[in-house]
Amino acid sequence: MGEHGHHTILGFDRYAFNFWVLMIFTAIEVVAVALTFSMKGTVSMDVVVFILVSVGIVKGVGISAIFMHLQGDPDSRVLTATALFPVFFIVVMILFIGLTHPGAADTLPDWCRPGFYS
Amino acid sequence: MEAGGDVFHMLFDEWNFWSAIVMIIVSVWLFHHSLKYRAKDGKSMGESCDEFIPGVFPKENDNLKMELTWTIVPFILIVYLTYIAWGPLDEMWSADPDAHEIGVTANQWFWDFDCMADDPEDAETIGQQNVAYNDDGEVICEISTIDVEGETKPLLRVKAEQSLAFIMTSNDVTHAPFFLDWGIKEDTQPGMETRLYYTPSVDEVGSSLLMCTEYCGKQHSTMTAVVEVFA
Amino acid sequence: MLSIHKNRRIITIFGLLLVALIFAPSAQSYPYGVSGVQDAGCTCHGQSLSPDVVPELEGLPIELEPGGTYLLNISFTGGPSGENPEALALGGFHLWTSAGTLANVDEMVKINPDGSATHNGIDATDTGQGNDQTEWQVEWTAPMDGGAKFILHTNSVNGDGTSGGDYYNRLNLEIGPQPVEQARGLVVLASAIFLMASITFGTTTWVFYRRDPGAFAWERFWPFLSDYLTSTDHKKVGTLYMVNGLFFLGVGGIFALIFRLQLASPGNDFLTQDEYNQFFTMHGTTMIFLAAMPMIAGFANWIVPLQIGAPDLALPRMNALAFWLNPAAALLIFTGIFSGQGADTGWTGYAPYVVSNTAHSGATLWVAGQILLVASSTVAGINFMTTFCTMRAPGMGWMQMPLFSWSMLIATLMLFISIPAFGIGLIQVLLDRTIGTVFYEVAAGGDPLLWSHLFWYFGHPEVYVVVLPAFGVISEVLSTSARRTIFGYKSMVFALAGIGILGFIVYGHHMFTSGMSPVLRFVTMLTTMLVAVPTGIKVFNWLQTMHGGSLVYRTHTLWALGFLVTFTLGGISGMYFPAVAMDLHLHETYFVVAHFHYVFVGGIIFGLYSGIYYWFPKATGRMMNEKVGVIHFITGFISYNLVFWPMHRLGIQGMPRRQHTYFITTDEYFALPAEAADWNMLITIAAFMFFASNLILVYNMVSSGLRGQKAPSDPWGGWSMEWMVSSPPPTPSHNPSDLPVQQFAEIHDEGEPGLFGRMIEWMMIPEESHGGEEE
Amino acid sequence: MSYGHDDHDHGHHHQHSHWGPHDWEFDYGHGVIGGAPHNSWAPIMIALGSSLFLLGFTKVFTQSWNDANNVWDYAIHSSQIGTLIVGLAVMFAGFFVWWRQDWSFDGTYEPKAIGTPFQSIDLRKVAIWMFLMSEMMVFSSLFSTYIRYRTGFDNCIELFETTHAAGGVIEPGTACWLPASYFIAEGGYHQENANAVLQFMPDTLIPGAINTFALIISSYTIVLALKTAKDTSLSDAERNSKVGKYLLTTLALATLFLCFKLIEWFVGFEIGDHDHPIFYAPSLMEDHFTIHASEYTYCHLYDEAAHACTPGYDAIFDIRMSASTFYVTTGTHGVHVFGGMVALAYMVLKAFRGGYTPQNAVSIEYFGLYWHFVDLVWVLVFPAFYLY
Repeated sequence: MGEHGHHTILGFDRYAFNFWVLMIFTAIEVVAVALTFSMKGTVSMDVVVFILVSVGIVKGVGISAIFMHLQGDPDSRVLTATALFPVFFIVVMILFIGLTHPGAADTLPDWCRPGFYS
Repeated sequence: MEAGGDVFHMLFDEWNFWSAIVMIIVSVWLFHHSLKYRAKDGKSMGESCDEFIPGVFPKENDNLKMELTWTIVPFILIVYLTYIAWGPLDEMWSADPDAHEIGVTANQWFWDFDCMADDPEDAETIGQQNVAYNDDGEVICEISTIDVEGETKPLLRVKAEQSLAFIMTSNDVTHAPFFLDWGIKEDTQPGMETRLYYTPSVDEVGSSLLMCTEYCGKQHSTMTAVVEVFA
Repeated sequence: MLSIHKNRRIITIFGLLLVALIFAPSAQSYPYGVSGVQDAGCTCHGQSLSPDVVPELEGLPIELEPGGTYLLNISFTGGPSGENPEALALGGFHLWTSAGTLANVDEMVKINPDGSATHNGIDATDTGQGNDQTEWQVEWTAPMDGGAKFILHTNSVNGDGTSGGDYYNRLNLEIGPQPVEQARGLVVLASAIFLMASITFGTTTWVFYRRDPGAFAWERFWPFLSDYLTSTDHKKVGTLYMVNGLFFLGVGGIFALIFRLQLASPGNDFLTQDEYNQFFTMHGTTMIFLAAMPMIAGFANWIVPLQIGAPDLALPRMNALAFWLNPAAALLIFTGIFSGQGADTGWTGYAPYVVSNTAHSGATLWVAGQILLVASSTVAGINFMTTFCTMRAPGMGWMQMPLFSWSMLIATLMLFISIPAFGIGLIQVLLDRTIGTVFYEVAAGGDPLLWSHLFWYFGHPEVYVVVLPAFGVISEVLSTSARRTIFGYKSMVFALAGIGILGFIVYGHHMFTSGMSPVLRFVTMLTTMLVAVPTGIKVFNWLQTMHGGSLVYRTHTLWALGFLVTFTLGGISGMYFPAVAMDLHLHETYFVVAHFHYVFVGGIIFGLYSGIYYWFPKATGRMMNEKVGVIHFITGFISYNLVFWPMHRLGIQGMPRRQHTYFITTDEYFALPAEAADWNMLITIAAFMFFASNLILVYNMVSSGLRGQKAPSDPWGGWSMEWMVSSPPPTPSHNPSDLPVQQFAEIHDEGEPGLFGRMIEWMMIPEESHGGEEE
Repeated sequence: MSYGHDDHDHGHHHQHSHWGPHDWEFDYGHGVIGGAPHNSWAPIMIALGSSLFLLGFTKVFTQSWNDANNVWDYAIHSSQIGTLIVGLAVMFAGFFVWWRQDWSFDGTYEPKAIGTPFQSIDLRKVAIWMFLMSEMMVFSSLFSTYIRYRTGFDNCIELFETTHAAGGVIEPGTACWLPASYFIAEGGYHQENANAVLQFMPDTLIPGAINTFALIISSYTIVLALKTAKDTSLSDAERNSKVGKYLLTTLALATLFLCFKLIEWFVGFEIGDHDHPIFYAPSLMEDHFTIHASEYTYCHLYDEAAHACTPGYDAIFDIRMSASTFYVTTGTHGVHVFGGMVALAYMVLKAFRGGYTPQNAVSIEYFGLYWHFVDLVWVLVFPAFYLY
């Protein structure tokens, strides 16, 4: 796919650019977590979780869009559709299996009960 | 005595009625079409048959109005049935605060009931004998043994009109007590507590066999007990 | 032709493997099993039985008094015991009795969980622990009725702390009236499966012989066989799948017949509880995974490339790999069944029983076998999805694909998305049972509901995967027999897609009583109610297809109409479960068994039989015998309904499923009404009739395959592309250099695509020009 | 039982060797070349091999029930390794046959999609994407298990703090969740003697970080291998060697990843002498973070001087669940990396033999898609298991 034209981002070669983005973000991730644990108690875990999640999403989009040719190729649109197809089933699985551990909810919320309306 | 509680029979009759209607419609439609549109001599083509040529996608044969009707009408029936089925959920799943709690512990291949007497000194804990009283001294729950086909099995006697809350757990694998006459069952999961709320009515007086209805190994079928409702 | 030079290399490879296998120490076979060692049950130290060890059992009366207790002295003389003065142990014993109960009088004897008695020596070097003496005492209470059989093993030990140089002997004793010797369930099963295997092999050889008897020679048999073993042609792999599927349908049927004998009357003891548990587990696993899915894969392999105008499947060798993983998995799933230790966990294999010590040891390999089936389904899924997406004939757009191919597409998609969840659940159970992870170990906080969720996330889409191809067959058969296009092609496709999506969010209805979180019970109750609507649309469309047509009555038409009746009944009885209040009564009763047999057998098996009669001429070039077919339909339909309709009634009366016996009402307690015993007897008899009626199909396939009259390329006047090629189709099915182009009976000009159409267009059609916009 | 006449002697007319050419180049005569069946022993060998392997696996790890204290005795019966080795041998022989038949494929007949919407996309690229969809479901099942258990359990550290603060006594053996990040990101209780150059980061986190960087670099080298394979301006010899070298670096990085992971699990890193090491990252086994750790002594406050846990600040927890989910999820990812390594070994051989011309470069892209997916999974697994 030696296409011309759009294989550079901000002037750099898109793969090299993506590579360095990934390296830098991984370093951020590791350093953030290491700092949090070594300075116990100063940074709350939610900040770390937020960093991890956002960095994870950026790296994920980077890899799939550029490295896996899901963007900028003639066939990338239909392959993106194929790649995103299982997302519905993954969301159902995470909701139905991941977030319903036994202690999670042991009674039906009131608005689900017929008594609530009569 | 009859298997299944009144809630079950109310819903069951409703479902039977609508199932009969749907089945009649389908059967009449099926037999009428399969007999009326029979090929007389096996070769003749009916007036509105389609000419099939291999490799040629045939003419369209659909009618939007009909297809919409047999999408919407069953949907309405389903919504109606869901509404009816939604009714009993309330009393099935709501904890009645002053219900008397009965502990049900399932083990590999025997049941272990516990009347959880309100104040301990009332409960004579001699062997299996375990009794609980309500405020005005009447016995509301009593455990003893009974002989089922040559083996001694636990007998749980509960008082009619007394609202009960079964607190169920298991010591090893999943089991499930099936109260045949009341038409209810719930799994006893190890490491978890599941609950069943029921108030036996007066006309459910009598004793019925309690069977294990979640596969639990070798003697799954002989893991029985007897539940007796007394006036 | 495989030259001898290559033959030798293959023979050496397999010879080497066999030798390696022999040297690899084989699994220690458990004492009880087909060989009848069950009664003795002692893995004595010494390997060799020697006559000079004389075991004795005194204290048994001449005249047995029912219920009496007797003090028995067990002793032995002879053998190496006692010769070496500073012996660590002198001997041991194992006493098993067929009736009554053994009890120990001193701590020199211990009673095992299965009721037999042994010396209390923990291990050989233990002194003063019951294995450093040569006589023991044990108390036996006689049963209330009938006599008893004793088997005593005594072991004379030279006390050197090792198991070498010890000898044992065995003594059989009988007292009182002996029950008539029954054929043991396992022996019946072993002979039945051996019979099935020899019939299949015999038929294959006979078919090879009958093809051209003149040229019959054993050397040509190996090339004929090896052509199938190594074939990657979608037609040959399809035939392999069908043979595999029908064989295991027979084996699954045999399991059912044997435990139906057990359930024929209450309190029956033809099968022990262990054997019954193994048989219903193996019946479920075999029927779904080794019979129904391979038969559907057989149809898919045969018909899909022909229907969509492809020369073969996208990845031919992956196709063969997907097939061969099935028999490889069957090997593992069935291990242990003959040693009496097969999996006894139910086909759903609920945790924590499947990882508990009370489950049989065969369950580990049963789980490992199913992991291979997951691999096979994933590989097949990749293959078929690629074929559907990329290899449709030119001009055949998505909305021009025949409905059987559409149903296979949605079925493969559902299977392919849901089966990894099952695979991960199985791997977790396999690791729990082998290396000791604790996914389902309750003591370590393992959650049994996780297995139910993972299993049924796969389980419910799985039952749709199995039934959708039958829908596809019925759409094809009814449309061709009634000589009318299928009514509402577009709504049929959208109904299939609807089932595909809804199938994933309804699985909670299997777990209404399992303590799952109530929110999920409520959500899945609503979605399960909804799932009936798309299936209803399909049934009404089938019925309307026959309107104005001229129905040609062939066997496949009869089976299709039979399907419409039984599947509709099954679908309606299924609607009783979403109402949670009713499900609390009906769950795990025979009403559930009745429902899914109406949908499985009445739906899938009838649909596949209709498909066999419909496509047999295309696959083999021979017409099937219609008269034998009608007999098969009539006997099959009647006996099928006799077997499964009464189960509804038993279910409402509360007969639990998966139970070795059932209880009839007595005056102390209310249980099943007396009529339940008669219904069960009827079900057993009808089950034997239904099994016999299926053999008519086997006869019909084998005989008309060889002597049926020649079949034209389009015997029934169908329109889809498989009727364009000759029957049997050439290899490759459609010539890759000039693939058939899809024609259209009426060209309806597609207007300007609406918003939805434009979005699909934007996504689906690759942009031609490369100068795409700069990002 | 196909009853058609035994179609013409199934010999291959001009086929030069039994092992090739590739499936899709089957000559039906009179110039028609196309994809068609071509008998191969590979499928049946791989299937039987995997069946024997699983039989062997269960025999090696047969466990026995210990009646006395009601627990499984896990044992490794190494004497039973025979069937497992035979199974692996047969499976590998099957793969060998499979690739031997693919060896001579030079891209002349790369099948393209016919029907919309995948018009003219390489057919095997669609196959790889279907495979990745299935893999997505595999890893989302593992993640669902992880999320379900992690939200279901209470964290050991918080449990200790709350009960300790309330003066309660923790009953030994309570099941709670001690995340792997306690051992890796926090360096466990003996964090003080880890005098890493970076001071703020415990030594134990460094191998994990290096692994992540290794995978990202290997993703990049695969992309470069693909670019050079497609680069028509290079001479054949030069291109073969460059593509070969890039693939070799990817293989090396993948091996590094697996070695670091296994060392991190079982062996541990130690540079310098034992009592004051320059770099000391004990293995997870050494820290007793194992799937059998039902009695893990957790030490909340480590008394450096006495080289022991300050009395009253330790408790006995059952942390087997966090260990099980950690080892199985990272193990499954490890198996996928190993699978990639096996395929890479084949591709390196083929690259140096000149197999990847610009016309056949697309098969590197297929492997690249799989490899980037494995890297993408690590992008999610690494923070979830190592850092949080």
